[in-house]
Amino acid sequence: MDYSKNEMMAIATGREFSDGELAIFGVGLSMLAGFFAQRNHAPNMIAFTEGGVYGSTPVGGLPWGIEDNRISANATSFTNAIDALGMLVASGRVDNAVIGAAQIDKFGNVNTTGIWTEGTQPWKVGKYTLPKVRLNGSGGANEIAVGAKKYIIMAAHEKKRFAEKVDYISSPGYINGGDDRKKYGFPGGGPSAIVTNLGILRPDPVTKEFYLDSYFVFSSVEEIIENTGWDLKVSPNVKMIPEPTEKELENLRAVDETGSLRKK
Amino acid sequence: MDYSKNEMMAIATGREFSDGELAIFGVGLSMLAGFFAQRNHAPNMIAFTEGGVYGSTPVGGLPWGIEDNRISANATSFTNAIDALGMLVASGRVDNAVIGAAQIDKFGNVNTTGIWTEGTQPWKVGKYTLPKVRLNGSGGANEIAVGAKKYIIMAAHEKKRFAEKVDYISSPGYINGGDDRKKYGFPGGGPSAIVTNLGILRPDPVTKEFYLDSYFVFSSVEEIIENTGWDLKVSPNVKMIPEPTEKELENLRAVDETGSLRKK
Amino acid sequence: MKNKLITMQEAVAQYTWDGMTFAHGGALPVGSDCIAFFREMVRQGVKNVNLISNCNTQGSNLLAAAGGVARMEVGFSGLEVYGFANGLKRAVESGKTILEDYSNGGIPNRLFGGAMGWPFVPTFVSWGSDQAWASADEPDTYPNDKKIPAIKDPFTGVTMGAMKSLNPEVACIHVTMADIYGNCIMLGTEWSRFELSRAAKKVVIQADYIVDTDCMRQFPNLVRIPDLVVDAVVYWPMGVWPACSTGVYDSDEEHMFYMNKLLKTEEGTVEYIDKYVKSYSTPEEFLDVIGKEKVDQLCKSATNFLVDPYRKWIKSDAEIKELMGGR
Amino acid sequence: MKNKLITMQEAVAQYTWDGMTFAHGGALPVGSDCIAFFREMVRQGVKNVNLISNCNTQGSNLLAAAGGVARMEVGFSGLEVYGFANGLKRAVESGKTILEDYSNGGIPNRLFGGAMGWPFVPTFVSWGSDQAWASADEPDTYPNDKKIPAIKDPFTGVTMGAMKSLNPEVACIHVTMADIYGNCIMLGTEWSRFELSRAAKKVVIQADYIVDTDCMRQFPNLVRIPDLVVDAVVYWPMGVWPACSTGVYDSDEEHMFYMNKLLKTEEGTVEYIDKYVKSYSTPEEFLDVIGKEKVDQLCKSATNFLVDPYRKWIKSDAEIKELMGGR
Repeated sequence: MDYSKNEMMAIATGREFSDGELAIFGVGLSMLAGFFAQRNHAPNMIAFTEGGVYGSTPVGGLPWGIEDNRISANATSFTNAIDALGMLVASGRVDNAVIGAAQIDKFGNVNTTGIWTEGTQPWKVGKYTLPKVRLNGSGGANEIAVGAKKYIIMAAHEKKRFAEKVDYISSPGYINGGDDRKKYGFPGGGPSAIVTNLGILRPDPVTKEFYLDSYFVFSSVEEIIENTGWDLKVSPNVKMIPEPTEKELENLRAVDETGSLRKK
Repeated sequence: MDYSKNEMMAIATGREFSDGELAIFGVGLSMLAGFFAQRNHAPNMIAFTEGGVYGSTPVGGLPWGIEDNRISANATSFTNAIDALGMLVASGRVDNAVIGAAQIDKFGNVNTTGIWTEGTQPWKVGKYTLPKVRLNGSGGANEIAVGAKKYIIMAAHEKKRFAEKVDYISSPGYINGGDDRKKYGFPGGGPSAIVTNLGILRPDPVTKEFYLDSYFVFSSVEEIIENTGWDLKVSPNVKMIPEPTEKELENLRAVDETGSLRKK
Repeated sequence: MKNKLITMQEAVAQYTWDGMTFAHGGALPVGSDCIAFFREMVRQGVKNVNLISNCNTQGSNLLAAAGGVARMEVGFSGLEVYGFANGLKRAVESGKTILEDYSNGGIPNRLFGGAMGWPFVPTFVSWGSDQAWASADEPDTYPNDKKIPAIKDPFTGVTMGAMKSLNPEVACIHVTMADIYGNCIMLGTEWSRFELSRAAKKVVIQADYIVDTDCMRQFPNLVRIPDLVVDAVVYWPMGVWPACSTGVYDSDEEHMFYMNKLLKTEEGTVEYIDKYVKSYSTPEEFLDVIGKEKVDQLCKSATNFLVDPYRKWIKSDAEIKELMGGR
Repeated sequence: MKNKLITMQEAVAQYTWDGMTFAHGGALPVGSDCIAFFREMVRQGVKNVNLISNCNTQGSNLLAAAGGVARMEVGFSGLEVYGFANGLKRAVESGKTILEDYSNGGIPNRLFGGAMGWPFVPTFVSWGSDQAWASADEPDTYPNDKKIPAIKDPFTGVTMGAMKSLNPEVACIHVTMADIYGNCIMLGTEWSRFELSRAAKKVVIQADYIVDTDCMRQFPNLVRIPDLVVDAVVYWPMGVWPACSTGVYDSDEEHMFYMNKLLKTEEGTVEYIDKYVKSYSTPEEFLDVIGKEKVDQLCKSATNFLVDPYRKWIKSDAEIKELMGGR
């Protein structure tokens, strides 16, 4: 079958959603994966954006932002950020979500704030120096990390992005692992999977360290280990992820009208 | 001139409002006094109700409640309690207000919650027994007491209502007097006057004990002392309050369409 | 999204139980509370309810008069210009109902905290007063330091109070218009209905009108309660009677006084329940009980123009019957 | 209530100053921020601004690129699908702008706290992350325990964070419709504009349309910002351009990329300011700068129907001129 790695990643992410869940998506890949799931196998999934836009589907192409007119044209309700991010997400009410990551570590902590020159990261030098590259900050991902019952992290699988420890925790995963989330009283459960363009990592139930759960037909255990910046453990039951079915591809492409995922 | 004691009380209360103030009124006497002030000498006073009803005037008679259709028929904005009572009143933003009292003490503490059999009040016996008479609770008066820059207490002047100490503090005035409000961090300034059907009491700038400031043409210092349950101090400059002017009476009666204040 | 229309009897049977924590209204005494839902609770004999009331209304007054309220947290327990709430007053003075006092702003703040998933909200409201020091739940300690415990603002060092957040098990909320999925439009002040709809674990809507979802798509900014927080929708005209629903009907002054007078005694309460609770089972029969002439009179309100923009989407009784699937 | 209509030049001259704490938008990067107000701030050379930004937008991107932002507290500093905000990114990486990170929910919560008069809000958001531990304001302490200090919930004993409330000195808020007194209707998500309008000490409104107050009396539930919290109203069509205003115009994708590309360098920024900031002084001239064809194209939005119920109250440019009293 002919499909791109990004399409496989979107479908693998979509498979993590179950029917009936209350879910929040961001723009771009996350929204494609979510709307694919809704169309494909989760017709009763209820999705909203952090903009406080409810009941709508994109009109005229994928939105440029979560308050873009493309997502506002057929909404049934507009409220606000305190409602969407506070009352529905950070409060612990949302079942499932997707966030992105520029950098991620073995405990599922996500950095979307900045990249520091090696050795100058705040946690290494005990002070806050300027980042070499300023990224975008957490946006609403911190609320998802804190509050969603579970959520999926999507990231491009590269060694420099998959670090032993992130430069800056923008959105906390399991922090230092184990029970560490408990210390902070978070209502949410933490990340349930990291879906990449090479495979899927999942957290160990006790240590919360992410291990390799499965790979794609076009990747391999070795390739994934090579592209991971920490000493990645591999599940004894590591398996290949089923390729997209025809129906899945059809549904994904119906959502990805402009073919943005096919390009790469 | 022919006017009732209640009309005098409403006019005296109205005189406490200045032009340009942001003010909140309750239903009944409080609303009459406020709208009288607006009509008479404070055309730029901005008034709202704790219901989150803005820009409206009563239609078809005095409202039965602050969410009654009679106050909702020509509003420019409807919001909510958190906005009206939280963001505008408790926050310290409102300039002036009126609250009522079933019982009041020398430090301007107001009880609208319950009347206990003498000797069984919570603060006397160190426990909470059932009140002999259950009143209505504080409603939004507590927010006014805590947050308004200043406010006026209106009450019928009777010995049993003007107590050394109230049975229950529903809405705090100066609590135990002096600087006591500071201990609680309240944004508001506390009560500026008690206007009754016999005269006006005001707080001593230092002790915050209410003293007799002025009396009406139909009352006297002696009558007021007799009807006060604490050892009422009298201002050396105690004065008679000017009677209503013709214009004042005309404006009050235009607001009090049904003549509810003339009845007694 | 599923059709959530059910009957009033079904709603009370499914979403209430003895000993439950039930929040209502988010309204003022003369405002938009779910009075019809309370009537049905009384008819089905729900007992021992922990009420979360922003204000008392004729609904809580009735349930308390009928002996159904074990405990109530409330900001205002009267009926505004209609005076004391006699049924509730009687229940409190006799010790049948434990009444825990807050203020009108305090309850919305606590619901806001519950909606946000915060365990508490900081407060100056109720602080430095007997609303903090006296607790009907813990009568033996005065001054009480657990009802609204002290908390220090870490930025200024100021000591203020902490109020416990609220997450009621069920809320019934009256709205002007709802669609069958639970998207709701309120006309008039929303008082604390927004945060209540998010704080409660289950939400039942009682609506004056059922409208088409196209109405929501035309006015999404008015849909302050979206379908995803709603569990059930009940169509019940005149559901706030004898209080008023902005845009739809004025309050019935005569019945407000009459009802409150009867609730003053046990015998009067029995009489009231016979006449105005047990005497109907459908919305049509309910309107007959109020009386056509009275309904017509109350529905001529100076606020009627507020509904005009939405009239074309209002479903007829016949359409609603069909949507109910023969229920 | 007084007529609060003033010109954009007057608004910026009266309500901004060097070193001020200025909050904007309460909007998302592609959403309804007061971009036109920012252009005028740049034209008048306002410097050293402490920005309170829910999200970065092209407005804060421009002011930062022009070197006017000393400090910024923000939840999201990018431009969503349009990528990094190059002007702001450059200012941060060079150390010209100190950027203090929060999250998209954290800033609205802090504004809510400010509006309520609370010194802090309890939070799990930003807690247990570098948004709490790292502070650009106090760079020498890591982990920092003062930016979001620990606070103990007195009811459960759970330790959580306390976020400092915000009360900006001035906010400029874009709305779809305003009357001359400052009653405002927003179409589309209000994001954090409601709490911002109460938290700020002074509020300037930038409106796509001026409407008659009768519109507000027909739709009072839509008037989420009432006149009493508003100090000034500026009429400025296409004021969010190149981002979108729900119901009125779509975002200008081409200009979003073009603008962001120029802001990447100092020279580009000078060029952009020459072309799109200094090139006009009236709303009419501004529309000419965008170009009639482009304006017409952007104003054909799939969301236009959302404005239909209010069109009959929209004031013409001639009527507005008269209301401005020859300003």
